[in-house]
Amino acid sequence: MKVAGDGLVRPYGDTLGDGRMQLSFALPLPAGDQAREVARALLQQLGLEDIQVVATDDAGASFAFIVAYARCRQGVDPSRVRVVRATAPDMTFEEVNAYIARELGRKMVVVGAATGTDAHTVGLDAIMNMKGFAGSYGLERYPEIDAHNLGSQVPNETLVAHLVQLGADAVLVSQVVTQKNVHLPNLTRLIELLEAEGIRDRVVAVCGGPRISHELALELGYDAGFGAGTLPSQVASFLAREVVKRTQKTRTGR
Amino acid sequence: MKVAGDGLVRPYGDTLGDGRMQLSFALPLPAGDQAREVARALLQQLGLEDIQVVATDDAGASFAFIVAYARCRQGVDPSRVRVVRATAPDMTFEEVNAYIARELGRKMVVVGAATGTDAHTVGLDAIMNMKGFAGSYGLERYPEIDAHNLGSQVPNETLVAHLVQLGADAVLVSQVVTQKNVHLPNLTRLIELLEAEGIRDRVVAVCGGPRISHELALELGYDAGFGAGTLPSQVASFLAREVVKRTQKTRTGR
Amino acid sequence: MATIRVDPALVEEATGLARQIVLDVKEHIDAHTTTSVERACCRLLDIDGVDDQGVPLPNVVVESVAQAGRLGRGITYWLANASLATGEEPAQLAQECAAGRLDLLRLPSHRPEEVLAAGRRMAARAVEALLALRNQREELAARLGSGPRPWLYVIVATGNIHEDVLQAQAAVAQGADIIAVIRSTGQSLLDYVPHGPTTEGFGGTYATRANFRIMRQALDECGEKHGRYIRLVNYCSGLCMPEIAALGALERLDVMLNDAMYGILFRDINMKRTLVDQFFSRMINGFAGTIINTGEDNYLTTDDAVRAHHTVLASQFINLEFARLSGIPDHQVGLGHAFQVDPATEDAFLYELAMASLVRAVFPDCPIKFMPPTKYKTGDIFRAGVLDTLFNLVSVATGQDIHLLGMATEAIHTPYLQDRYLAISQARLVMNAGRHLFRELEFAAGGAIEARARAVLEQAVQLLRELADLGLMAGLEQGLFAQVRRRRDGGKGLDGVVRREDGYFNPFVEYMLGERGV
Amino acid sequence: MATIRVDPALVEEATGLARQIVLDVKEHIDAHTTTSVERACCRLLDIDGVDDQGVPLPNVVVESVAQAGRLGRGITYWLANASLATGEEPAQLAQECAAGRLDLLRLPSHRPEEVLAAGRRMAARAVEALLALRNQREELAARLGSGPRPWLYVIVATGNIHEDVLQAQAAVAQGADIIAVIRSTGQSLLDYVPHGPTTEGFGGTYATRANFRIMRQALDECGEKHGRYIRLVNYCSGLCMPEIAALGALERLDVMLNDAMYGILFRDINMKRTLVDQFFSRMINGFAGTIINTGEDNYLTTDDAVRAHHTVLASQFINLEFARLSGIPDHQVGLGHAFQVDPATEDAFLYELAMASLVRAVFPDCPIKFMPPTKYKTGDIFRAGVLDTLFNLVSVATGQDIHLLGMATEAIHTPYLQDRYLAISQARLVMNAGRHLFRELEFAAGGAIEARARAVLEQAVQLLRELADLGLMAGLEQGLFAQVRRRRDGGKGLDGVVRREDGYFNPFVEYMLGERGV
Ligand code: B12
Ligand code: B12
Ligand SMILES: Cc1ncc(COP(=O)(O)O)c(C=O)c1O
Ligand SMILES: Cc1ncc(COP(=O)(O)O)c(C=O)c1O
Repeated sequence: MKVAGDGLVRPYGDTLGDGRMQLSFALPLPAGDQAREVARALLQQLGLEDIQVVATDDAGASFAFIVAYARCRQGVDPSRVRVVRATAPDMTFEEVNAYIARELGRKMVVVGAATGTDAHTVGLDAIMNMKGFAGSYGLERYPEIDAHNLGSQVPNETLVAHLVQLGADAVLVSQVVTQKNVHLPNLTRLIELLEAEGIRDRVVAVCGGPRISHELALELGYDAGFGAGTLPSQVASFLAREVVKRTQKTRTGR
Repeated sequence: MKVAGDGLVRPYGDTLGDGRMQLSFALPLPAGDQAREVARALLQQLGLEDIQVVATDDAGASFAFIVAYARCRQGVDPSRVRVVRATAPDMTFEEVNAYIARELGRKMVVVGAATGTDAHTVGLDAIMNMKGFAGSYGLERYPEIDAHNLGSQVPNETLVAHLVQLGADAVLVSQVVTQKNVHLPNLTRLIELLEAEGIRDRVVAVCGGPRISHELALELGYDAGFGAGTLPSQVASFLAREVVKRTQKTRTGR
Repeated sequence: MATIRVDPALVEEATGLARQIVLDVKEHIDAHTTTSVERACCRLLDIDGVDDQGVPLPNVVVESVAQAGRLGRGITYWLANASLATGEEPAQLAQECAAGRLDLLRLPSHRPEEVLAAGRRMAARAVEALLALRNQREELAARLGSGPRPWLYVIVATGNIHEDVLQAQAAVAQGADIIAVIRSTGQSLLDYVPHGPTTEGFGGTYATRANFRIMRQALDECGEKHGRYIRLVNYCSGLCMPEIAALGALERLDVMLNDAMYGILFRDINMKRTLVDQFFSRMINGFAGTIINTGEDNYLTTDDAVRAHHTVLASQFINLEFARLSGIPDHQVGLGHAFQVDPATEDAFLYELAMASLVRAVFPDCPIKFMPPTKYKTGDIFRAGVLDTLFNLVSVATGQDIHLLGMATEAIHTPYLQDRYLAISQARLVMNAGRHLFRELEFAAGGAIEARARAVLEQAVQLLRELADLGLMAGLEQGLFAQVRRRRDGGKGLDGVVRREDGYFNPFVEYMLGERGV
Repeated sequence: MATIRVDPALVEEATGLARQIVLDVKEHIDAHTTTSVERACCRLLDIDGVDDQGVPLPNVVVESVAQAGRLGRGITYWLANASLATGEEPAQLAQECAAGRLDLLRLPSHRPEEVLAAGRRMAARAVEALLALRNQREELAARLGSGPRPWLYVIVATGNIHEDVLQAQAAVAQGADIIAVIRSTGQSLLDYVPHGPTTEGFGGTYATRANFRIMRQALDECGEKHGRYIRLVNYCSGLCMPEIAALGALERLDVMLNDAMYGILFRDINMKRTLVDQFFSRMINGFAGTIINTGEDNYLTTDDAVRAHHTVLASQFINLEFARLSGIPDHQVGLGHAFQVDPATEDAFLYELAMASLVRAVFPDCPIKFMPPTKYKTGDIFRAGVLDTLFNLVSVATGQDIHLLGMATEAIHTPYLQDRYLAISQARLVMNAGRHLFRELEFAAGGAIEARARAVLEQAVQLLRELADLGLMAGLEQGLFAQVRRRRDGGKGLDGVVRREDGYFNPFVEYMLGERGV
């Protein structure tokens, strides 16, 4: 890792610490000198320096499209940045199956769904289907996991009914549409229902999607959150460890 | 012009005042969770909100390439932004020639060059050659202008000698290469030589190039600066007015 | 010409098989109507507005008759009879029903011939209104011109129709030819059409008559200002398919998403309901001069394009035959496909050229709708721009007609104004630079591109053979399309399917299909 | 194949005319040497380092003999004689000269045959060293492989060789095959080669032997790590053309910008000086196995591409004949051209396909160097990305060999690390997606693309006819290339041209050109 003299990490253009950044945005002003200077003033307010407005295009209906380059003086001490990660190092396909067989002694029941009005199934399928994602097998492919994919637009109530009926160890919730934060109340609602049903402790609750972070998941009351590019093996490893921990705790009361 | 309630102009994503901006930069950190969180922290330091780091790509040699979207709360009051413009409204090709013939009574002598080590001629040619630029004729095409294009890599000293020998009314300096600010001392040097030669007041000094602004030109002691996309007609109008003003001042001593 | 050499015998066989598949379900279509078909008739008969609980009057009228088990006679019959009995027009009749002051079934029934004649008179007025709107479009398009093909198709989806108008105006100023207002998430599943202008929506703006009118008017002003006729698109897929088709026709919408199978496959709407609805909705669109668009792009979001191109072609043959059954001329059948081969595949660009050229060659008279890469885009908006440039080039190189612009921010958010500005200006640049490429390019005889096209056509014929044997409904039950299995009586909306009574009366079919009438 | 149908008779005529044009100046070349040719001999004879004023020893040695008016005998003669007289090797002799303790001309002159024999022995050692380096490259390239063509060529230009190394390593990790260290602004005009590693430069890094070595070593390590031989490029254009060619050969550089006319046209270097220098520098590059690159892309920056394409083709014919005169095999002659048609021109993409296919077809054995769009790029980096994607596609579709990557920030700054990352990853994506396009695409017989290619070839032949009539020097005086007029005795460096004495001795020509010797 290359940090400037003061130990802070800055953006890198073509020399260490030069802080070079590219920005673009539209302004509700006709393209021209004024739009260019308003863009410059805006970037100055962000504390940026050596600002070059390199494009002030006419984007139609008296809007200007701005492209700019600038230097960002600020730096970040990487050691003081909290990186919240969901999983310990992943176990392989074989290790997960061996771990479940050894520690749980029975199949791990996992139920997944895209809930509320969300009709996006490709993401959850990538985690649960046989084929999996980017060469990593989906949960259905794990002999020690009993995976149930309920598909899309599943109301929270229906999902909870399935969890009870199937005696689920874990629930996977996919939320892809995040416009107007439609996903937040929907995700929170499920946790409330699990608590009302008295099975919150018994079921490991995980949510995921391109705009879901582990931090957001924890805030919403989930045990973990997985974002874009997640591999099924990462999810399988986390679930196996979490479910085993839960069952041991209930068994030994610790 | 559409401004939010508080009269400030903000970037526009898909609703007035939503402040949406796109950023991209490289970080000297390997692509991964830490690079993503450092990028987020950096943007937070700029006062940006609702930060979405949408790409953390491996750019090779343990560099990460970041693309992000964020909301910029700051806004700018357009009326308080100083827009420095070089020219009053332009005169047409015919008006310039008529103005010079009427007010100056002789041809206006204009000498241009790309000075120092700068070998870029296309920009100055666009202003001075017959063909001109984007449909606007170059200065050579104006019957009332006697234009001399000295080409590129012309030392300041040689340029000044020509100005004296040709009795120039105006000098046009093109600077395109701006790496390591090589153009700043070179541009300033010409002004010093004009003063040393005692012809600074007699000669209207104009500089131009893709990264030259009117403000920078004034700072360096020029009478005007022209940036990317300049039309020859804008330059011809400015020169005609300035030269006439100068000759009247010298004539009437005012 | 970049027209690919295609075996005419295979095309003929595929067309025949598709025709047979469609005719197999014709019997089911002719034997049924649905709540949404009848609501569409209400719309055409000028029934609009909502009751005091906000329930649209077409729903009130149709529900009342459906609950009494008499919808099989056709709502137009009851309205015609009521009109004769009360002297009132359908609009007032609906108000009376809503107020509980009138029960269409409790009025004295006039002689059938009188009722049919009155029904035909009422229908004739709606039909003339549609013809007038159709002529108005043709005049406007002739006067203003329509810009070179492929036409640039852009979506707006802010949720607020007034903000949509602003962004649509900006898009037209930037060069867009067609504006699509994306519907709010899940509107497919609503069994009513929301009323009035709307300013709230998730991932889109509700399709309502008022929103249609607001946008159509704004685009007419834009068209005058920028000197070309701007077309407006909406989506009639879902439980209100015929009804939205009717509203679109009444407000002079130009293009309607109207796929015969999309609702079944991607929205789990019952197939019996969908097949009847699509017939009637397409009949209205055909008659109104509206270009329909079909949704084969969806097959390539849930399946790998290299493996699924033949399902797109097979589906296009079927969609075209269903359209012909509803009387739509080929030049109004905007068959859809998409640029969705995984860009990491070697020769991905050759696969795309082969498929786009094949679709162009097989359906020469149809205005083909080519849709952009989506699922392989990431947050790297610069890489997304490369995919869209390759897409733009294939589109102009293979003579496509309707070009849905790709957005660099596809994987991030619904488009910002600058996303559209860049998408439009870049598409215009590429298409101008490749203007006559379609005339100039050819593919090596017996080369890989030709071989790929032939293989896709052969596989499509194979799939159509299977479907013809099984029948469409059984084929859908076995998941032959998009690997999605749908049960015959499963999904939403079966309750809205009603067996036609012997005296079923729907004058719109007679007028709109004319002698081609079913 | 996207090979365009080209009239072989026209190609033959053009080649003949170019041959004649080159042979017309051969007499001038054979009658002269230059200070830089002789400095190159010093370099090959292992004279390196600088004196206490920092003047490079080759300059000290050559200046001393030139001022005495005896350079026409060839510096190798004087060094050989001095070696016989003192028993010292050229390197020491130079030190002595620099210290003022030795004057090469004041030593007893040995019998000519002895001097020539000694000179040949000294030269033989340098020639063997070059052959060893050439074999080393061939072994490395065979063992590591070179990646599929077109090779991705990337420039670094930070001014600091150590920072250049870091960015070059990143570029190789991203997928670059060829690294070019751009020279500092105006180095063409230096009549000496700066010494040692350099960390300051304007818009580029000084070309020095130490910088060559540092980067070559770094790229060898990269090559091992990433499993492909990485080629290193520099620029010998300018007043030190043969000398930098020699230094490049000694440090195993793989590609050298070495155009026969670039210095004259774009750096106003005297034509008599340039013609002699280019002959000797190309002889060294040819012998060392170095691929030369020619700079026809420059014609399209100062002139409109649609009007100037034929001047590019004519210049390529001439550059190839000059290269053949210097003994360079065709597969080492990297003829250059560029993607520079104004993108606002209708069918700009067709003009580009026509020109790229024409160059490919006319010079089948040459590794064609295709350069990116630059002058029509603006600050809109997204639009620039579109131009580069079209450029990348034409490159793979027409079978180009060396592909200089376009940068989205071309109009803004010298490339940042992320600019290169995006350029390389995007070029790899497009070229993989279009891998076999060259084999698959064809152009309509008699179509616009074919007609355009034929017109460009015919205009090129016409220009070559005029040049053959006028002679190259007169042609340059009349501004037949890049609309730039150059006087025969104008420009920089004429003072360095020296008439050869009868006894002119230069063993390198004998060794390197072998029996083809001039
Ligand atoms: C395919 C697609 C569709 C298809 C979906 C088909 C299907 N059966 O899934 C169709 C066409 C139906 C569709 C419809 C709509 N879509 Co859509 N669609 C997409 C598209 C192009 C690809 C999504 C995808 O498949 N990604 C590939 C998968 C593998 O990635 P992923 O979803 O991120 O999943 C990975 C991780 O997130 C994670 N993960 C995901 N879920 C979970 C769950 C758990 C538990 C775990 C552990 C991990 C995990 O693992 C996966 C593998 O790594 C995206 C754009 C894009 N390129 O992303 C838009 C997009 C998601 N859609 C969008 C929108 C707005 C819509 C519509 C609302 C449009 C409309 N108004 O009609 C409708 C909504 C329908 C509905 N009711 O939800 C927007 C969302 C914007 C936002 N920020 O909210 C996007 C981003 C497009 C855009 N730019 O506008 N869409
Ligand atoms: C063509 C070109 C060249 C050609 C020049 C040929 C020639 N005879 O001009 C060649 C190949 C020789 C060249 C060489 C180099 N170039 Co160069 N070149 C360019 C390129 C591609 C186009 C410039 C151009 O012609 N623009 C078109 C004209 C019309 O626009 P313009 O210059 O902005 O001029 C307009 C306005 O600025 C204004 N204007 C300009 N001058 C003046 C003067 C006056 C008085 C007025 C009123 C107005 C005015 O009016 C014009 C019309 O509107 C640019 C990249 C780009 N796309 O901009 C790089 C670029 C300018 N070059 C660059 C570099 C680094 C170099 C080299 C140093 C590379 C090297 N190390 O060898 C050398 C330098 C040579 C030297 N000694 O100067 C960089 C500069 C970076 C920087 N910020 O400093 C650029 C931006 C490329 C890059 N991204 O690296 N280059
Ligand atoms: C034919 C068709 N109808 C409708 C839609 C989308 O509408 P909804 O999300 O409301 O189903 C699509 C896909 O975007 C489609 O392809
Ligand atoms: C053949 C050739 N030599 C050299 C150069 C650049 O080197 P310089 O700027 O030092 O002349 C170029 C252009 O970039 C070129 O095309």
